Amino acid sequence: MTEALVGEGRGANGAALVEMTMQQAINRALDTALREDPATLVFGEDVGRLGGVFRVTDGLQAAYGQNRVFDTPLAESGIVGLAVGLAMNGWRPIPELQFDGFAYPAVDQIVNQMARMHYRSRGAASMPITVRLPSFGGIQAPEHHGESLEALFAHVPGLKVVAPSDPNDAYRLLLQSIRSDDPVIYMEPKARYWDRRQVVLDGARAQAADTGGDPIGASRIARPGRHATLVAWGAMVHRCLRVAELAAEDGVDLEVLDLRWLKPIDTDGLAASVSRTRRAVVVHEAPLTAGLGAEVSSLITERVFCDLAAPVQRVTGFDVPYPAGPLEPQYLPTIDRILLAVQRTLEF
Amino acid sequence: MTEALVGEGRGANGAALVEMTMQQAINRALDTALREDPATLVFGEDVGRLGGVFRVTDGLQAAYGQNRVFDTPLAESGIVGLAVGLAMNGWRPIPELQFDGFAYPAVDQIVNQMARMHYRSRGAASMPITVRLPSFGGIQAPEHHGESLEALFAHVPGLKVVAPSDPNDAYRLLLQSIRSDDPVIYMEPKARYWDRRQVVLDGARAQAADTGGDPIGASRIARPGRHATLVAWGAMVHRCLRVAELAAEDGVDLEVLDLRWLKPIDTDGLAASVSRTRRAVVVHEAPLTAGLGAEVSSLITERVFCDLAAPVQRVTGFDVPYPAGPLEPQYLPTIDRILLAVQRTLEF
Amino acid sequence: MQTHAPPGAGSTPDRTGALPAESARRIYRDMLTARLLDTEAIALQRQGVFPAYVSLRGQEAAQVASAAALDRDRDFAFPTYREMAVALTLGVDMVGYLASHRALWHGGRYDPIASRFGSINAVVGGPVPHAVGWALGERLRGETGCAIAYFGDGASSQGDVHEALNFAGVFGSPVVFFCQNNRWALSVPNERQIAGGSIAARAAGYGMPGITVDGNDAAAVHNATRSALDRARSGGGPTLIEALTYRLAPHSTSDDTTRYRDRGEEHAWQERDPLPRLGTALEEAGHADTAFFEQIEDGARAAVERIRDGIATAPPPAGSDLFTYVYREPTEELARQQRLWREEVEP
Amino acid sequence: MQTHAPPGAGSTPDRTGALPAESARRIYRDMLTARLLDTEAIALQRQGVFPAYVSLRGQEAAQVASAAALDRDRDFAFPTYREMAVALTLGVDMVGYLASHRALWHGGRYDPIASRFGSINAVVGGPVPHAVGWALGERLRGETGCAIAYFGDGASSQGDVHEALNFAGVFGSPVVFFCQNNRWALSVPNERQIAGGSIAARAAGYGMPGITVDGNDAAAVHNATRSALDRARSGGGPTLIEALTYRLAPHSTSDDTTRYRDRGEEHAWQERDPLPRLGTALEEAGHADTAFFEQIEDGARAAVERIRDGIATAPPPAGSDLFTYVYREPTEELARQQRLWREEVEP
Ligand SMILES: Cc1ncc(C[n+]2csc(CCOP(=O)(O)OP(=O)(O)O)c2C)c(N)n1
Ligand SMILES: Cc1ncc(C[n+]2csc(CCOP(=O)(O)OP(=O)(O)O)c2C)c(N)n1
Ligand SMILES: [Mg+2]
Ligand SMILES: [Mg+2]
Repeated sequence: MTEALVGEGRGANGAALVEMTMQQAINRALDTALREDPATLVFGEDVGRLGGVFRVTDGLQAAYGQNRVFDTPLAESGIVGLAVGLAMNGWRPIPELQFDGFAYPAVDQIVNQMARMHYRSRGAASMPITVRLPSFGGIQAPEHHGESLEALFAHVPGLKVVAPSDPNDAYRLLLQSIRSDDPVIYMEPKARYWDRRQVVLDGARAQAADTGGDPIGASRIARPGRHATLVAWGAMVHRCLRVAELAAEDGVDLEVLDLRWLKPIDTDGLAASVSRTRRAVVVHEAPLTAGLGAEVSSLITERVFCDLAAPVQRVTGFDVPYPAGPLEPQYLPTIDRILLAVQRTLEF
Repeated sequence: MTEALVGEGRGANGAALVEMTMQQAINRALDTALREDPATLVFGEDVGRLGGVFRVTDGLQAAYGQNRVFDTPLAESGIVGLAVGLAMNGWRPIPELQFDGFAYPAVDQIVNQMARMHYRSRGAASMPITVRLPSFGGIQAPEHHGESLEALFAHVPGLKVVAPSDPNDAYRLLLQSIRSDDPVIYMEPKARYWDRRQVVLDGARAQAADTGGDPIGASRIARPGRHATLVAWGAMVHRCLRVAELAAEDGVDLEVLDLRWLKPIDTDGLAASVSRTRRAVVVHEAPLTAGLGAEVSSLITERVFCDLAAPVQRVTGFDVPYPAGPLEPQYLPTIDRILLAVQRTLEF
Repeated sequence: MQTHAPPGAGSTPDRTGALPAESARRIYRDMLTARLLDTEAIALQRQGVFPAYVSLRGQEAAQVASAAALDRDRDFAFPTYREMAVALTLGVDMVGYLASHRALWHGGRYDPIASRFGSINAVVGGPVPHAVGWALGERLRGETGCAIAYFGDGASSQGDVHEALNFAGVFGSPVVFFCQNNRWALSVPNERQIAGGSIAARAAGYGMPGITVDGNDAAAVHNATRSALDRARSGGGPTLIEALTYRLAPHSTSDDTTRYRDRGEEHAWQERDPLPRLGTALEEAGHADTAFFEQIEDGARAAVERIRDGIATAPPPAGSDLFTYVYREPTEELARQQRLWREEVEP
Repeated sequence: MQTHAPPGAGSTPDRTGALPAESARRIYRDMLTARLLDTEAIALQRQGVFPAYVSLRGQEAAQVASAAALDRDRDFAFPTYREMAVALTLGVDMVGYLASHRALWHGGRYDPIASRFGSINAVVGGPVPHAVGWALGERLRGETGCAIAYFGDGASSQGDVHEALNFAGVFGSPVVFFCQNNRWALSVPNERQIAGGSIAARAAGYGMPGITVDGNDAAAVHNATRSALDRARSGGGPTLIEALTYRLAPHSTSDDTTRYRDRGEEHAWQERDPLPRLGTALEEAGHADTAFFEQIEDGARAAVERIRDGIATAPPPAGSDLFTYVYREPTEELARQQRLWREEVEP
């Protein structure tokens, strides 16, 4: 494995603290999973010899062999279908779909098969599959190489959906997803792959129960604050933290809630935060209409209507396709737009 | 054509008034489109000789020949891909996907191709495609034969999405969709196919401009009321009308807003209704989480927050797969659940 | 269609003799039981017990004789929605199987893992890649099980089937692709479905054997399937079998064949009914006599009766089942919705 | 891989002689221009003008010689993301084409309908069914245009390509499926991509001719494409052509081939570079001399310079373009969002 060992130390319960990028953290989580559970398999397009287009699977084939880590032909529906069959035969597949926009060809296998097989079989066939999906924009990529499919997946019964925002969460949430006996869509924010931070490598077991960590579905207060809650996930968490810093200069104290799990959503966490701050702005990259921001907004409004000093604001991508290069920054929620929404909610 | 001519009469501007089922009304609209525009083509699985599994295309192949109305091989992605190519060559395709649950294999062609080709080509290639999709539950069908995909499609930039609730709207909205130069997902509520009502057959032209009718995106007040607004589409409109009747017996006067267009959504119409009634309940069949009800709820809340006497209530399917036979009525929003939500909003 | 030229003409009616007597008799028994159960199921639909049913009438040889080649301890079958006779042959609990047609549970109410017969799957083409994955899983574990994927002529048009064939070829998965070409995909005949006219001919393009068999000839089906399984089991990789047969009944009980096909065609295929054909062959080979047929028929009738009684008394699904099986590890949100259901809906 | 056995060995280097001199010279000119433009594009990426670029180096014969067989008044080409030389041959505005690599607009900034060359399409396999639809549209209108669908060896694994082949066969669409098998799909070689090893071999399964050509032999490619187009135009239906070639450059400027393939392999293919090969053949056939080559090279350099200048001065897209092309008939909701963008974002 290639992460730098600078900054290595020891955490609370003796776990190693290593500074690494998110891409390395995901690689490390895959390595852990492959090591600890011989039923895990990593496969997809170019994940073997190449180590993935983002090098997330770098070195894994060399370490675990072609039977555990392998390239597939170029067919996303086939990849997920393969995972379903492997799961029915007792394996714990971790397929990668190379880019968000290429998850669409696999939607039928994801929705009609993977997400429903446990239900259809009345619990006889479990689907412990983690679909890794490099997601979201921010890198001015070619068409289909930067998209946000969380609303689609969050609507599908039987799926769980998660999007980490930093290396430490990327590590833990991936292990949590892999160890879950339910199918999980694990959305990796490409724009944060090179973000470098400390990661608690708690060895063979990073699961909630073992580490006293959060259960599946738990959100995280990325920054506590009093005047309004910014709700975000993936790369937008960092943008919101930046907004909070800027707002702080004007004496506005923003809370940033990293939703993390997009299905199930931490309604209690949302309600607790917003009942304190009385104001909320939800931020996401995906287009506005029928985006997950609508769900977050509705959940908050349903739960803490009487505490709300203003309607929940949504700052999102516009209802247009993710655009090319120089237009992408104008499509994605800008710091200004988020600040303006904060102002609107404060002045409501 | 097979609709009964009983009840035939003349409408305001001399248009024929004919009583027919929704399935006949759709058939009639297709007939009108095929007759008036030689660029229209009807195709899909079993739409030709058989006339479709719901007989919606009955008689069309006989009337317009195998070049205009034809069966395709059994492949939904291929069907939509074919439509895209035909549209690029100047045709106006009206493909049918046989059942909602079988739209999933076509999602890539719908989202990555059909919905984006106009944008990708900077307006050079228009996509005047109307995808007919028998939709929603209520007929206790086999798996995949009753589903609600509107949230998925409403989230996709470049698409328009519509769901009629009665024969007259089915007729007009289909013609409007076909004549639109943008791609439209036309969701037919199967459970209402045999609903029989008067339809205004305004001859060759039933378009908004010609008939003084509503433009694309307009909702409809299916029943005016004062105490709360029920928002619904497809088969749920009728359920809401029934709820309104029952509520009226208790002196509660409910407005029922038939949203009709699920993209674009008639925000003005929603706001106008709810700013009067101050209370809203949105009802849909699809699962709760990230369903279109969240969007409707958010739009209302954003627009008329100060007028709202209670948070918008959502009464929806549960976050589970559409179940088999006897469980379906327990999955779908029941009259009781809607009434209880009305009560909650009134007593809030 | 060349593929559906009358198979009777040139074929030797007693190729059944190629089957060991015991196999042939067992296959006949299961085919007869399937036929009677199929007939019963249609009756149950007419009586309103089943909201709908999809008959396999005419395809008994294709289904039973192929399934009979499977090793029930090692292999695994991936069905569509029409493989009732495969289920029967593999010993699946038929009350549980028919629970799907009774609309008690999508996918049926049997344990697909224990039965080694996947849940009933209504997505045309959808389960075929699962067979490839399952089979690859066997190979990776160093075991010897094979998967068989059943699908129809219409399904052959689906991209998923192509992707599955290609994956199987690339990975050398021990899988048998078993296509029942019953000439019709609902109302669409082979001519408008299958470019080139032969599904078996597709196999060569994936570097695997493509076998066309008379799907109404139980012995031919059985032998072809057994060879393909042997080949797969010994590391030879996948095989595609196209069994030419005919859907004697409508697509489903809701279908009306008069809209799209000739009675004449149906009658011609009626005469190639695989069931009497195997019966005659058994008799001619001296493997069966009147006593045998009587005994078999009694047994089949008794079995069908037991299943019918089971169906009659099959309990409806509990309302709470709506929520029970969505996740292996339930979520708090779904538990909340279940509480709501209990308060507002539970009858 | 049998498919990629050195084509040089047995093949006659001067099959080019089979081309009329004028065609051969034009093809050479376009190949050379494409090569120079490709080289320039890589330089532009290094200079930071293009965020990324996908080189077609080594595939010039496959692209130019096939495109040169099209009738620019009637036919229509459906490209992937690597068909720059096809665009060039068809006379597409290359500044508009390269606007995609400059990240000014997904799909490029040329008119695909007027150019008879679809928008650049990054979904592997996705545009192939469009070609079938477009071609069917010609037939339905009683016209004589043909479509050509370009796709790669990796794309052949996609279900969409299979569905397209089958549809084309069933409808008899006048379409040519043109696969550039450049041996690699990013890092995955044919051996792990193509069950059976031959994409052309798939054609028989759809009842259409499957032609394997040496993709680095311009004449062979041109003739095969012309025959396929003639066949399609005269009602003979679709053809699948597999042009065996090689991606000499990395998958894209972001790729690192040392992780997955041998330099030796690259060198071997370098020696089968289609460009000098055609040049030599032209010379040997007496169709070209030094003066010709100098003139062609000057012309090509001048063309590339014009394109480079065009790229340098290509205006960035207007921010409002975000909204302009989403619909043909704009919605009020999107107009509202555009107003918001104007107030809160517009620079
Ligand atoms: C993906 C998908 N599309 C459409 C359908 C609707 N449908 C059900 S069966 C059928 C025909 C299937 O034909 P075939 O594959 O030949 O199987 P058969 O019914 O003849 O056994 C169709 C179109 C479906 N179930 N799944
Ligand atoms: C549907 C889809 N899946 C994955 C990708 C990512 N991707 C881009 S190119 C490529 C390899 C394509 O190989 P091939 O079809 O042989 O074309 P080539 O690049 O060799 O021209 C991959 C995996 C994509 N663009 N589209
Ligand atoms: Mg069939
Ligand atoms: Mg390639």
